[in-house]
Formats: sequence, C-alpha cells, structure tokens
Amino acid sequence: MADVPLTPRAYLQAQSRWTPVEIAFWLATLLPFWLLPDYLSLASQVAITALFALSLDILLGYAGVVSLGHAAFFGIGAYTAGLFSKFVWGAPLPGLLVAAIVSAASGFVVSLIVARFRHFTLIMLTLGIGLLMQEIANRAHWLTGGSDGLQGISINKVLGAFNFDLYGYTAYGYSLAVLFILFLCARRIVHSPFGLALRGIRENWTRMPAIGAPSRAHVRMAFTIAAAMAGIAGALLTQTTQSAALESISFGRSADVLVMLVLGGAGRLYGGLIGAAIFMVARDQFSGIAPQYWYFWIGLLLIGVVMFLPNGILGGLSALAARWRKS
Amino acid sequence: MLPPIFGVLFDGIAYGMLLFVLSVGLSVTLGLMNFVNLAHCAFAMVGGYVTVTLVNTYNWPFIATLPVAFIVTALISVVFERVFYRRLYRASDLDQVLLTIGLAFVSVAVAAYFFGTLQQPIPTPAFLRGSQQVLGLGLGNYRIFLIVTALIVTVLVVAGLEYTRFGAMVRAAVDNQRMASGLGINVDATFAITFAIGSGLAGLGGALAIEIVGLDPSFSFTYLVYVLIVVAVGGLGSIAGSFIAAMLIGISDIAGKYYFPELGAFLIYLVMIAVLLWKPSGLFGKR
Amino acid sequence: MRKSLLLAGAVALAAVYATAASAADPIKIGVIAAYSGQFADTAAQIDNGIKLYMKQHGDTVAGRKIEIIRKDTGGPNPDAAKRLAQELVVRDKVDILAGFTLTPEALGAAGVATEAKKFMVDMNAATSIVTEKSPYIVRVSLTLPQVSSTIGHWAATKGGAKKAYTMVSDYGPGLDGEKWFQKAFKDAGGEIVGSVRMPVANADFSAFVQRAKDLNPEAIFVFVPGGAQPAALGKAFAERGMDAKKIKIFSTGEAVDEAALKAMGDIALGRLSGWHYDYTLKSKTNDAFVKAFNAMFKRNPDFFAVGGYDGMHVIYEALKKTKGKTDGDALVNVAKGMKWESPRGPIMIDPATRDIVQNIYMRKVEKVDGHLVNVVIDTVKDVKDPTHK
Amino acid sequence: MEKVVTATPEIALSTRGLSKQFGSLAVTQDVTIDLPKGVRYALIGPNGAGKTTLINLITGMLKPDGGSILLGADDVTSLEPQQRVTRGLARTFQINTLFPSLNPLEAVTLAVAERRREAGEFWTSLSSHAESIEEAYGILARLKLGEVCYQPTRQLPYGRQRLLEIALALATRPKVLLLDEPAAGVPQEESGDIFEAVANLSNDLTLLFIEHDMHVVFRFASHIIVLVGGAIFTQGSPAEISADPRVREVYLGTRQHG
Repeated sequence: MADVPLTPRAYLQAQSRWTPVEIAFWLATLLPFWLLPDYLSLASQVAITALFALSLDILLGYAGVVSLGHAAFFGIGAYTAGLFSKFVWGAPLPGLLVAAIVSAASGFVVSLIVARFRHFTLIMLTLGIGLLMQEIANRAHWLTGGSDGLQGISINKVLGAFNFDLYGYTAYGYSLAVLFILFLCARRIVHSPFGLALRGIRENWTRMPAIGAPSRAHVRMAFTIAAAMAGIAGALLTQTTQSAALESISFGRSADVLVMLVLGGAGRLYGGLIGAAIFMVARDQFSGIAPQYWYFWIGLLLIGVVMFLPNGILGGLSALAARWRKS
Repeated sequence: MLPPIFGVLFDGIAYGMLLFVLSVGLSVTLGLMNFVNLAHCAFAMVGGYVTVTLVNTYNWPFIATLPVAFIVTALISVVFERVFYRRLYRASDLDQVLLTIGLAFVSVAVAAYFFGTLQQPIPTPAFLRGSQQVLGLGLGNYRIFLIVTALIVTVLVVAGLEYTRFGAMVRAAVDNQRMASGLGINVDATFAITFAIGSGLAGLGGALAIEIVGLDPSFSFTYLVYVLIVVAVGGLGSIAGSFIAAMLIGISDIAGKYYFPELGAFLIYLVMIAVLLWKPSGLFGKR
Repeated sequence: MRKSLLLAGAVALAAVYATAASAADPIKIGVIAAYSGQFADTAAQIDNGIKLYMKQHGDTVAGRKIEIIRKDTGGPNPDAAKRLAQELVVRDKVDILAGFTLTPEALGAAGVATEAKKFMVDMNAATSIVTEKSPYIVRVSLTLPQVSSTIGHWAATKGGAKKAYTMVSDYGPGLDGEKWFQKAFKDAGGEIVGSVRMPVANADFSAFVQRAKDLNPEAIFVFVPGGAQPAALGKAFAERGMDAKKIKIFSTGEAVDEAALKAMGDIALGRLSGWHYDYTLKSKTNDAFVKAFNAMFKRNPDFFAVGGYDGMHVIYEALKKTKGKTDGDALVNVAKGMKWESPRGPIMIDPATRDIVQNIYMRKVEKVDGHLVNVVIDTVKDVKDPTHK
Repeated sequence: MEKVVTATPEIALSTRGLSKQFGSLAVTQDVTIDLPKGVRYALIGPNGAGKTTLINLITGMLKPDGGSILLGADDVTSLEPQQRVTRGLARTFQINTLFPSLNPLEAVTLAVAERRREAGEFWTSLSSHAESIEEAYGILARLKLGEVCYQPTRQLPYGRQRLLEIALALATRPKVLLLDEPAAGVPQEESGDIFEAVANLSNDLTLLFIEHDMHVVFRFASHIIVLVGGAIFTQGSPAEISADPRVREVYLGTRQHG
C-alpha cells in the first residue's frame, strides 16, 4: 500500500475531477460574445455540430460502435422540432424535449437491429439505415416538405424573453447553454459505471460476456442516449435557423460528423468539440478564400493530422505531451 | 420473342457488371489489408479523367484509352500506397477513414481545378452506339460491350489469382498474413501490387462508367456508397462475392424499379440490410 | 492600373470614413451558392454570368464600386444559407443578397432578407414559393410550374398529343413539374395514362422507360435534374426502342442541354422541350452574349449563366434608379415592373409577385450544320408563374 | 491431496453428450462429465484434443450441435454466455482477453459492477460505488495486483496480465471456474505465483483447468479428465491416470512432460 498514494476510490474520484484546462476551455467558449460578435451565427452552428459530435463520441469513442448513419437521429430531431413548432407549440425548450424523446425512441428501435453487429457490418448497416431515413424524409413530401425543406416553422422567444436575432447572440447563447448542459450529462455518463462498461465493450467485445456483462443491452442504451443527444442537436439547428431540410438527415452529415470526431480525437469528450470547431472554422475560412476549392485544404488538413497526430488532434497532442514529460 | 422484362434484366446485368469492375478492387484491398479505403472512387475518377483527356484532347479512340486508364490509375495509386497507405496498415480503422476521406476531398478539388465542375461527355465510337435486336429485345451495344469487358476482366482476375504464383501469394496473404510472411512471401510488395491492380480496375471502371453515369468531380463520393454496398453484400476479400453481389444489386435495382417503382431508391438499401442481417459478413465473407 | 485603382479606392474609402457612409462606399453584394459539391457547376455558371456582366458593364454603378463576396453552402443547406446570409449582413455589411443555386438556400436566406431589409435576387432557385417568403425577393430565373404548365398546354394543343405519360425525379422540382404538366395537359383536353416517380440519384432508367413503353402513350413528359441523368435517360429511351422521332418526348431544358445532346448523339433527334433559354437562341442580344461568354470562359452559357447575368442587370439598373441608395425597400420598389431585353428575349419582373415573366420557347432537337441543337418551333409569350394568385 | 468425493456429491457442473462439428471435423464428441462441488479438475490432452472448444461450449461461446449443459440442477444449454456467468460459471482465456487501456482497478470494478447490476447506471458516478470499488481492490490485492492497479493493462508484465485474467473471473463470484491454461506463456519461475493464487481459492469453488505441465497437474488437481480427439479418453485420480499405460502412450508419450 505504501507505494500507492491514493485509495482506489480517491483515485477514481480524481479521474473525473475538473482540470484547469477544462475550466479554461469552457470560459473560452464565452469569448466570442465579446471578441467575435460578427461570428456568432457560425459559433452557434459550431456549438450545435459539437453537440452532434459529442453524441457520436459516446457511441464511437466510448462504446467503439461506429455509425455512418448518425445523421438519421440528428434529422429526426430537426424535423420533430420543426413539426412541433408548426403544429403544436413554438416554445423552444419543449421542442427540444419532444425532439429528444422522438429521436431516443428511434435510436432504441434502430439499436434493436444493430446492437449485435460489429465492425464493417455495423458500419454498413448504419449507413443503410441512414440512407433509408434520408429517402423516407424525401418521399414523405407531405410531412417534411421534401427537398424544398420544411415550411412553416415558427419558433418563439427562448424562455419567452430572447428573440433569435440577426447577429446570433440568442442562437449562440442558447446553443452553448444546451451544449454545456448536455456535456455535463455526457461527462457524468462516461464517469459512471455505465461509461466504464462502454469502455469495456470498446476494449474487448469478447471478454464482456465472460464477466457477465449484457453488452447488447449496454449498446442499446448507448445508442438510445446518443440518438437523443443527436436529436437535440438537430432540434437546435432547426430552432436557431428556423429551417429543416433533407441535408440535416443526409449521408454527408453523417460522414462529416464522423470526420470531425476522429479529427479531434474520439473517446475524449472534447475531441468532438475541438474537431467540430476546427473543421467548421477551417471550412468557413477556406471557402472564404476560394469557395470551389475548400475541399482541397480540408483534405490536406485531414491527411496532415493522420500523418503527424495519430488518434486525432487531442490524441496526438497528449502523446506529444507525454513524450515531452518523459524527456 | 421474349417479354420486355428480359431486356430490362439485361440492362440490370450490364449495370451490375459496371459496379463489379468498380468495386472488386476495394473488396480485395479490404479483405487483404483490412484497409478501409474510402478514396477508392477517387482512383476510379482518375481513370475516367484519363479517358476523357485522351479522347477529347488527343483524339484517341475510346477503346484504346481503356488500358491506359487502367495503367495510369494503377501507377498513381501505387505512389499513394507507398507514401500514405503503407504507414497506416497497422493504424486504427478511424485513422484510415480520416486519411482516405482526406484524399478523396483533395481529389474532388484537384479535379474541379483542372477539369472544371461540368459533366464530361465523350463521343463513343459508332459501333458502341445504338442497339442490336436479339429475340425481339433491344440490347444496347455499349451494354453488350460492358458485359463482355467485365467478363474478360473477371476471367483475368480469377485466373490470375488461381493459376499464377503471384495469385497464390495473394491468397496466402489473405488467409493468414503471419503465416504467409513466415513462408517467405514478401507481404509488403504483395500488398502494393494488389493495391495497384485493384485501383487500376477501379480506374478502368471509372472510364467505362462515363457512358452510363457520367463523370464530374463529385464522382469520388457519388458512387462510393454503391461500391461499399457491393463490397458489404459480397463479403470482404471475395471476388466471387463481389461479382454475385454486383449482379444482385444491379438486377434487383432494375427489376425492383420495373415492378415496384414506388420502392425506387429504397430497394438496394433494403437488399443490403436484409443480406447483412442474414449473413453479417456478406454472401461470401469469411468467418 | 489595378493597383492605382485600388489605391484610389483606398483613398476614397479613407475619405469616406470621415463623413460616414456616403456615395463613394463600395456596394457589397453577397452571393450565396453551392460552389462545392454536387451542384458546383450550377454555381460556377451563375458566377460566370455575374463576372461577364461586371466585365461588360464595369464595376461601378451610380458612382459606387460593386464588390462581390462569395459564400459556399455546399448544397441544398438552408441552415448554412441562413448563417451565411446573417454573416454577410452583420459581418461583411453587404447591401444586397444574391445567388441561390437551390430552393432550400433561398428559403433559408429569405428570413434574413426580411429582417435586415435587404434586397435579395434569386438567380436560380426555381420553386414557386421562394418569392412569397420575403417582400424583398425578386426572381430572374424561372419557375418550374411556369415552364411545365406551358409544355403541358402546348403538348395537348399544338403538340397534338392526347395521351401522355409523365416521368419525373422524385423530389420537389420533379413533383412540381409532374403536377403542373398534368394539370395543364388535362385542362387542355389531354389524358394522363400513367406516371412514375424516379429516385433523385438514379443511374439506370431502363426499367422506368420500359414501364412507360408498356402503356404505349403518344407523348411522354420528363423531368430529371441536369448532370449525368439526362444523357442516361436519353440512351435508355433509344435502347428500349422509343424513337423520339416517332413518340413525342417532352421535357424541360435540362434534359436536352448542351452536354446531354453531346452525350446522346443522334438518338436525341426529335426530342421536344420547353425552356426559357438556350445558347442557340437567335437574337442580336444573345449572339453578343454567347460570343462574349465564350471569349471569357471558353464554354457556352446556359440558363444558370443567364440567371446570374440578368440578376446583375436587375441590381445594376435598380441601383441606377435609386442613385446608389441600397435601401432594400427602395431597390425592390424600382425592380418591380422592370423590363429589359435579356439574352433570352424580352423579360419583366412582375410588379405584383416580383417573379419573372418571360417567353417560353418550344424547341425540337435537330441537326444544324452537323451539330445537334434545340431549334425553336414555337414561342409562348410573356408566361407568368401559374401558382401566384 | 485431501479426500476426494463424499458419498453423494453435490454436482456443480455437468455435461450430457456434448458434441460439436467444425465442417466434417468432430471437435467434441459425446462428452459427458460431472464436476462435484469444490473439486479441482484438470483437463488434459494432446494439442488439438478440443480442450478449449469444450470450455467454449460449456461457457456458451460456441453453440453445441448436440447435448446439454447443466449448472447445478439447471439446464443452461440455451442461455447466453453472460447469463451463465451471472449464474456462477466463469472462465479465463488461454490468450489474454483483457481490456488493454483500462487499468486493473477499472477492469475488475467493471466486473464487480456488472455482477452487482450497477453497470447500467449512467446517472451515478463510478466513484460513489464504494462497495464495488473496495471489493475489486480486495480481489486485486489478494492476487498481488494491488500495487499495479492504476497502470493500464497493456503496460503490465505478462505474468500480471495472467493474474488479471483470474481476477476478472473471480469478480463474478463464480461457483464453477474454468481456467484455460492459466500460466500459458509465463516463465517457469512466475507460474508458481499463478498456481499459488489458484490454490488459495475458496474450497467451495469448483475448478476445471487446462494445463500441460504434468507437475502442476498432479500437484493441484484432485481429478483428471483426459481428452483425445474431442472425446473423453479416460478420467480418474492423478494416481490412476499416471498409472494408466494407455494415457502414457497417447498423451504422455508424445510429449516430454514427466
């Protein structure tokens, strides 16, 4: 015991303690209000995409479940929020809640099909289901507006007080607040016994049943939670832009979010946030220079990260930091 | 005289053949190297642009450009394999995905820069236009040509794998890498050559596809989904699997559209999901 | 030269800053379009139209310099379009919004135009509702109902077809095309014997063509998006033995555009279509336009390019009338009812709906000097969008 | 060795006519065994005799083509592997099957939490589950893994990883424990530690272990089953087995163990 400085419980507590870097990160998310007030609408979409990436991180980064159809839930959330505002009530927060419930339910249903598969099969099944959802949204023209997008969305003021303004103060404040609250939830989840079980699934799918773990039930739960969070992200996008379109449920969005998460570093909670911010800001800046060719620069960025910072930006940085500490 | 559905099925087979040529390379690289190469269709696009350039700028006959499309694509791909892919054979799937999506992104921008964003039509030779009347069915000349070409490719690939020394090495490496290198097979070089051939076939597919589906810079992504579906349905690393899967997708797509047009785009996704639920590693997958 | 101009501009700018916004400030136009992705070529041609207009007419209007800021949506993304519009307004301080490759982009930005009171010029997005979404929008492109109802009426009357089959891509524009062709065709006494909706991303049409053939209609109406599909569809018709010289195959312009005709070859002969522009239209204005366009971009203009070109025309003329004032209400008021001679013929912005009023040309594919072209066989004059009340 | 069986032993695990084919190869043929409670069995046999396959069948990682498996009085043949674990049937793996980036504390806490049905709780913090953590640490300390329990598993020396295999199995509180070559690949001098740990396990625990080293087998097993070609060749006490000339011939004779 002498060479173990902490009791096991204290050690685990320390694992989930807030670090100064984390606190600084969240304080920094407030800076755009003062430093970059012209970029608030971009910032709000970064926050929304970050939330979407965070939801995928629970699946991919923690449970090791790769999904190429995650936009299905983002899109379901987006359309649910839009339809709710159109037919029921324009208040944003109830809209988020309804979107979360509907997308969680869809996530659960999908998980019943996919939870027993791994690897390439899983990727292709999620891809197929995502494409099906996209096609259904296109075909259900009467409900979704098809390729023209959903019309008639009207969103009330947030908490009855804050109107969605042209500068995006409300949009960013609202998205950031929701992101932060759900980040706290995600943080609690990954530091819970369930989070540990997800890491176990990621680390060794074969061992889990041998310690009596109902892995499929865990994956179903993770899928449901991730779908709910993705749905909330989609609902946020609908509410802050007062629009919902097929793009929100498309394969492209599924692929983009996967790229962002892997770019930032999966399995670290912050990877998705950083990846979304870097990808979207880089895209905005590059396409400002030459709108036709931003793909080129983003492509180079991805290649560079893989070559020089394996396991994403955060993974690479922490490896570099570890080497630095050693030398 | 055969009922018209046979003509429709014939078209489905031709379409399936095209999918097969486009996807067989990816299936082999995924099976052999376990490498998730999402830039596969970028290589197919290279082949397409080689043909377009030769036909439109240098007035080559279309047929003569096909071997060139194969060779140029294979050479370019082997450069990429040596510079990028090789370093990531042992990396995680996710890093491979990131790298190859990055390459596909770059390919889209480079193609747009050099060739513009417009569709690239090519004048096909007269004997590939029009159609033949066989038993009352109109069979498109180009589709006949496509089927014949794809069958030749299939025979060459299968014969190459079954009856050559190199083929034996590839099969050994697919079965068990460690054992293969233990037997003195240079697995590294085997990978590189297989990758080059697989990408070269994609390039050939890209060139053949222009007449059917057109060519523009978004080709890198547009057909990726179909190619992945063929690979998944067929089973990784299985040439026979890719062939059957491509036929299945091609025919069920066409027959589905004829009999149940309202199912339209759903059908091939449903076919894939059904196959994977029944056989998770594909029709001919290992395990 | 450019440097000195820049310098002059900078000096002017510095001078202006002292006296706040005034006449010498540049007028900024934010162009929102899908410069990347599947619709990149559409955006590129719109952009070419804009560039050509500015080259021909100078980059100064009413004493103020025109500055274009381009933003990429990457596709039919209303959320991206809305954000970009917001950013253009709040960050780049643009005075006018323009572009819009696709309907969702225009719908996404419409709210911003209303809120910020900015003049907004739709250079392509073709769904009818676009102009109803903001009082600041004018459209210079076309609407699908405008074209397809014209085709429907013409097919049943002058076209001499009584039984028609429709084949459209299964998404917004296709459904619009189907609905308005069928309505006009039936109103003119025709009968619709069947219809099929085809997936948006469809590579092989033979099954759909066979279905049409099974019903043996006199005429077929087709709508597919531009790109690779028109040629694929044309080849499927030929392979299934449907000769456009014998059966009347109608379509909108995309299905028989320049690239499609090139890819189809002689099998396209006899194809009928209704459209508002083609680079082969015979008029002095168009000849000059096509020549200048080819000199600058080494390709022929298409209807996207004309949309960009005419869009700039509305902006320039409106600014001239307001004497450089960029107030949204003022600009939209002077744009209403504006008439001019476009490369596509005489056109007008309907003062009531702010939508385009233009000729629809009925054309037939014929061989002229060894080239396949759409030859105008009839002109339906001053067509309005049928959906606006 | 202590006394072997009482008059009417309570059976902890039994199989009835278990069989399994891989293609045309019969890897398990009509295996019927009865493991009385608290007894330590060794499962021996030449390479390819189907020892690991038998364990995979018993634990449910493979589905048998025929036969049944009883845990106590319950037929568990149709249960999923994890359901058998929760009923008290645990195993270790011949090739380390661990959680490389988790540390031993996390891994064993996970196993304990799964047993206590706390692992589905996503709303509580892990560190608030004091009892589970203490229990996990207790298991680790007993297996002398206490001082390395904060190091990622992949960084542990191989021998410690073998012990962690056992620790994970113990965390499920098994009634029957199947050990697949617990000291496989461990240098001779360290393998003693592992078998010492095995020997110290509770006497209530029924144990079946695969082992090649006959010294170890004779020292720790009270009963030996010899498997050849997927079928039970013979079984008996160590003395009986070592005296059986046929066993010498098919098994001992082919290998250099004494």
